[in-house]
Amino acid sequence: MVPVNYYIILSAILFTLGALGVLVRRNPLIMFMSIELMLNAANLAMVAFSSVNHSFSGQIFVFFVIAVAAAEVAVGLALIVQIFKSKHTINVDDVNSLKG
Amino acid sequence: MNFFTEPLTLLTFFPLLGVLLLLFIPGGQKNALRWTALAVSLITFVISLWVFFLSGLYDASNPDLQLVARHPWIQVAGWNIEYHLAADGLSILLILLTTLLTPISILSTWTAVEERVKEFMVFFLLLETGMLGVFVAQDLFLFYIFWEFTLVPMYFLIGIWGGPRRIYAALKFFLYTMAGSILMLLAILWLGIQGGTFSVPQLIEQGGIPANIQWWLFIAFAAAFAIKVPMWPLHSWLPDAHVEAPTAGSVILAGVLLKLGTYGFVRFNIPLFPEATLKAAPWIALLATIGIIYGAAVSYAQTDIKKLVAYSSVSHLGFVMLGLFALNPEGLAGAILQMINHGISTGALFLLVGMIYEQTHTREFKVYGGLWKLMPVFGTLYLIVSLSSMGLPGLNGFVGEFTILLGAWGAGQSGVFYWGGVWFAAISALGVIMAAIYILYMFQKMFMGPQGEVVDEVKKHGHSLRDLNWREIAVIAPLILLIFWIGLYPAPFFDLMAPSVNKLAETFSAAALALR
Amino acid sequence: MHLSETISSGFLFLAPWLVFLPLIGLLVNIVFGGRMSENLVGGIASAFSGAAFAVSVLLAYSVSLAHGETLRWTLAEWIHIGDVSLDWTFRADSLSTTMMLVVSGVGTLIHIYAIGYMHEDVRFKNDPARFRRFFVFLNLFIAAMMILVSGDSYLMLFVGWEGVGLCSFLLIGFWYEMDTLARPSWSNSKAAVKAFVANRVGDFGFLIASFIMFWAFGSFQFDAVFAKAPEIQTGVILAITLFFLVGVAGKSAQIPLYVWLPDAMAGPTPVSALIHAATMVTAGVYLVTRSAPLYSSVPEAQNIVALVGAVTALFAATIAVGQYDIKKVLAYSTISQLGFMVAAVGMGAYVAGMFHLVTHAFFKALLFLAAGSVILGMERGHHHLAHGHGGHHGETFDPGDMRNMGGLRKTMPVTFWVYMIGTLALAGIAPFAGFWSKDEILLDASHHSQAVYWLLTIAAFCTAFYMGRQIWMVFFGEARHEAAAHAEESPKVMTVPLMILAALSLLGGALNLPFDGFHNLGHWLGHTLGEVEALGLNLQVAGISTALALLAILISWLIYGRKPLAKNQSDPLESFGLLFKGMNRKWWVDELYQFLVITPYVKISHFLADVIDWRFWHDWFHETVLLGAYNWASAIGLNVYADQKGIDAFANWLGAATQRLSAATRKVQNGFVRSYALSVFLGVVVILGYLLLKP
Amino acid sequence: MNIDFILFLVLALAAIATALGMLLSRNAVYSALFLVLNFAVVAVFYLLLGAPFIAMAQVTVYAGAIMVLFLFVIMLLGADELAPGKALPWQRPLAATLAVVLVIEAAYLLLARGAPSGLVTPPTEYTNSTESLREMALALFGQYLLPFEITSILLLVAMVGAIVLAKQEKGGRR
Repeated sequence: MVPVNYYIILSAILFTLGALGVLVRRNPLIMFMSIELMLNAANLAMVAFSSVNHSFSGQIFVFFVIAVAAAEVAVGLALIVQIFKSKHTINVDDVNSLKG
Repeated sequence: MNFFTEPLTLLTFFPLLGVLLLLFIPGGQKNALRWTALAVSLITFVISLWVFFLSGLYDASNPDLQLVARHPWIQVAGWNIEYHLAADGLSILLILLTTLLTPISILSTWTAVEERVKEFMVFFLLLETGMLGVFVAQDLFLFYIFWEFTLVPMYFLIGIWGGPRRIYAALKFFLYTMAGSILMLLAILWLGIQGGTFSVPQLIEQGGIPANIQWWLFIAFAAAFAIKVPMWPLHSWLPDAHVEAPTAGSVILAGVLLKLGTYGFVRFNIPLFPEATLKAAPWIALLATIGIIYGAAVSYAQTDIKKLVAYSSVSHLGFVMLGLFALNPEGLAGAILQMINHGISTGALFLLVGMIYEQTHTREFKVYGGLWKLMPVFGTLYLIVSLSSMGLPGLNGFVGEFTILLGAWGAGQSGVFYWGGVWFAAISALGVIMAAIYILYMFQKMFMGPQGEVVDEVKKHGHSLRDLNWREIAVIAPLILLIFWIGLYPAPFFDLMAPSVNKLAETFSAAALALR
Repeated sequence: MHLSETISSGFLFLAPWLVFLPLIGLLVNIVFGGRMSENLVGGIASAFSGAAFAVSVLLAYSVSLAHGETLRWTLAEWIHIGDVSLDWTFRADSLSTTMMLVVSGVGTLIHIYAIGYMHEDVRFKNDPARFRRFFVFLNLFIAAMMILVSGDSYLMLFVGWEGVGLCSFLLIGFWYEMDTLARPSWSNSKAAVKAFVANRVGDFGFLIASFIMFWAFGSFQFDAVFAKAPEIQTGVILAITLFFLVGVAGKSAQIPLYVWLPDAMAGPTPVSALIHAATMVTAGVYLVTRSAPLYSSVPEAQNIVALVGAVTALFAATIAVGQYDIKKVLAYSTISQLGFMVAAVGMGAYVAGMFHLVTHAFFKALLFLAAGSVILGMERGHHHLAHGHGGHHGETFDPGDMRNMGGLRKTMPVTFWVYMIGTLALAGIAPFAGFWSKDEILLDASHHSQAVYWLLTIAAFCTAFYMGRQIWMVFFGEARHEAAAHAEESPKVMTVPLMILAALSLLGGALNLPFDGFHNLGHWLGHTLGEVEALGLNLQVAGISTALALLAILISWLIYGRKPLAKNQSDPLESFGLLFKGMNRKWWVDELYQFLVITPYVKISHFLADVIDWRFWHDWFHETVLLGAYNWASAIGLNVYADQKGIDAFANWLGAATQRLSAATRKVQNGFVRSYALSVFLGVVVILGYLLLKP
Repeated sequence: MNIDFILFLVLALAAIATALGMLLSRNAVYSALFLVLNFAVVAVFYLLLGAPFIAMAQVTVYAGAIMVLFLFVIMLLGADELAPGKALPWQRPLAATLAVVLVIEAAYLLLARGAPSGLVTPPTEYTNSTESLREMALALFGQYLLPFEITSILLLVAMVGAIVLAKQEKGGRR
């Protein structure tokens, strides 16, 4: 029997790692993965709460988050492909002007 | 939202639905865009007819504001801004004019606008919502938002699809109107904060604004409206805007946008500031009279057809202003009818000018001549519209001008024009002669006389001048019909506005007596 | 009694059809006319005009059955707002039915005549397609004229008043792309515009009068106004009547607004006959007669009206003497005769005025139509020549110039005889119609005012002289142009209406003979205008006028008849020098108006438009002052802070401040996604920290 | 120190380690693979917490579908390694500091301020029974029907959007 706090701390650590990934990496694909990691961290916390509170709401929320993540990845990757097509690089530091 | 109890909301924002629909149509499919825009504007027109006539929700014999939609909107820091729509006899005809002229203008762009059709239609429908909003808003703040909102689409309509000096014209139009509006905004804020409400009917009921403050508020509102009308001498933006605007833009500009100014006077200035109105009446009448004579004289000296019509608007709207500030039922009703008439006649003139311009690509009189022989239908329709514009009895212009002048003469005798008297009406009646001069001059130079060089010029490009086609006749036919209808049997139109007009005039007959 | 009332109201419902019938005719011609033959088009137009005549007869019959009661028929509301209540109400009384009969009767004859005339006219001018348009306009005119005479209020009268003005414009400008000699020119269209504008000046007077009337009487309806007239100050009524006079001067071509009528001869001849002689121009006379209760209550106004009429009568008659164009002579003659009528109604001799209006409609229509026949005869002769000799087209030939004519009595006998009848009627020789009506006017004038009487009598003398001159020049002597020698008589469709009109000109005097028991018209109009004492025949007045007329014809014979003008011989009257020149050049009135009114108006409007509105207001004030001040202010502002000059004002003044502000903040907006994300992250950390540290 | 806790500790360390691996790998392919591992570990957590459905969804959707998509794109663009850049030199230390602060904050929040307490005790009826799935389905299609439908629309929109973005433009409009 593990206290729920431990799960929360784990979730926070994972979240911070994800955020760090977004901040320090220049490869948009990895930034994207980091975002996924952040979502996962949040999911973990929610499932833990769901378990403590004996409610399905948390799980269902996670389910929605997974669906949204899937949608987000589909669009985001398509964007990256487009950016690569027009700029021939995906380094986010080179994508710093609004003009296409 | 129940559209049966708040149909004005549906009416006002229906064109926005059209905008949404247009966004889903690719820009390349021009005809689909045109048909969609036309269908939406036609449905809007049908809705307006339904709201006022078929639904039985509107009672024309009731002088008060009806079809009220009123909800709290922005209520912070003691500001009481509401979403408040309603209509009465002062606005109903203008609403119908707007919903009628929009589909007509859209239909007129069928071949005239080939570039960026999607954007054009989107702006047009946005403009319609803005104009309708101005006519139905009963909350000063909401009114101001719609008022400014109409500027944006019109700015782009002139600035993108206009003539060679379109940027200059669009900017001038925008800055001029903005400059006036800022004063109005200050006055609106003063009224709303002092009165505790922005609701116009409530403010009118409260009354009690000290006379000296009324005067300043009156001037602030009048600044915005007079520029829009435009009253002499603030008309300088109008010829530029008209000459550069595309045909449909000119039609809406002359047909509806200028009426926003005159409508503003009758909806806000006159009922909100009755004492200032009485004080200002002869001064406004003076400016109106100068505008009538000046506009007519300047029109005659123009060499560009559109410019001539633009200056004639200055003259015609002078009549409207004169009628409004006569403050008796004849003058007010005549002025409101004349707003409609001017929308119909001048709108139709701009449409016809646009049709010939599409073929000849010039608007200079000197190259025209003898067109009646080549284009008999066009010539005849042009003649009817011109005659309506110069106020031939039996056509719409006469009914409006006559009642206005009659009202102004009465105002001169009853003392509303406490100086100047009947001279305003008498001198303005000279405008009737001068209108005949410039209108007939225009008609003569275009349609009579020997064949102009434009005919050969067009032939050089491998075309020949053709008479109107069915689409063009369909564009102009409803307006011609209205010209005769209002001229011969204006009773339905007067009946629609009479209760509200009488109510407004009554407050003034009492006030005038109290003052003197 | 009951029966007659039933019948009269039974016919009254037809009153609106006076207007509808011609309108239906014109609609039929517009819609189907393109596929119909010319005769059918003309026939339909004539038939509907004739139907209007039939309705007029029935209405007149109804009025007589009702013993001259005024009958009204309201069709619909018109303007109801405030105190104004105007309806489309038709009125049948003895005065209006008289006008209806004249308008539709003469109008129908002219329609028929026009079938023949326009058939040839459109071919001489190479545009047969325009035939239909003529009859459309003609029917429109009948409709408008019917509104004018049958309206029950001043405003409805005004609708017709302007409507006929429009038709006049359309028909004067019928050949809008040429001049009267069919050369490409602006002159016909200018004449049309001139007519409309001059009429509008008159309408201005009418409008002002109606405003005063409404606020004084509270109504536009004839009977309501007349009933209230005794209560109103005479000053107000004087103003009303004088402003109406302005309208009359415009419509009935009196001094000072008569100048449009001679130019109106640019229209086809049937138009000159119908509109500019018989019907429309008499509308002013009708207006004054209709307003009899008003005019009768202010003698000052009556004097002015009478004087205007009399002066116009003489003035125009002198000009007619000096004209060479057959239609111009008749045009000035019309102005002169209208002067007679206006003088008559001004003196309160309404019956005499209306009587002259009726007879004048007969004989002046006859003269114009006959002149049209002459002109067409000349055209035919010229056409014949051109084809015979292979191309005469180089020279411009004026078929209306009397100096080209001569000896036409042999080639155009019918035309000659009807023209003679018309001339004698106009000159006032007994027993032709004109004698009786003119004599009645002169008799009234002799009672009323010596000045008016002598002006009119001299005008009558001139009338006889210029008509004699015309007859001798046109029909007698030898042909002075080959076209005249080869002139041909007109077809039946034209000559039959001429003969009918000739008969009317001969017998029309019977309407109101100055003998007891024969004052038919006087009694008839008395129902509306009030019974007046009928004057008998005054032998002195009649004798003087007849003697003068005969003398004038004798003089004209001495000058033009005894020794006819030879080819290229100048007019013997030219020996009068400046006097004749003045007559010929219309006393330079057109030039005077050009100098006094038109040129200043054009100059002022150009000055206002180009200098004041555009260069001063639009360019100088807006571009130089407003924009310049703005630029200057922004330049000053920049000098202080950034020492920059000459950069676009708007961007700088507003932009400079913004720029400095943004320069500081732009480093944040570096475009690197990661740094944006970092700031979000920073925000999260800070907010969380705040929440934690919050007490 | 019971067995559950030891299990948790091991798995937690594994999760952190794989996350760090994802973060620190130079090669994007490795990153992706580390992330897959991380997802798998989290899935085990879900199972421990009595959420078998979510665990399965995690494995199939996240670790399966999404990550395969990532790998596709990485291969497609050949963007597995990027040249080191020198922009924003201050970014990395600052980010790390902030991360540490965030973790400290979170820990403080949980430990010092006495945030949610209680033990994660998956009830027996939840684990490995079809009841759990049934209950969840009822909730999903009952109480949460509208969000569910909206999610489906969202997916549709994303699909359309992805197609539009990736579509080859013909004729080159603008």
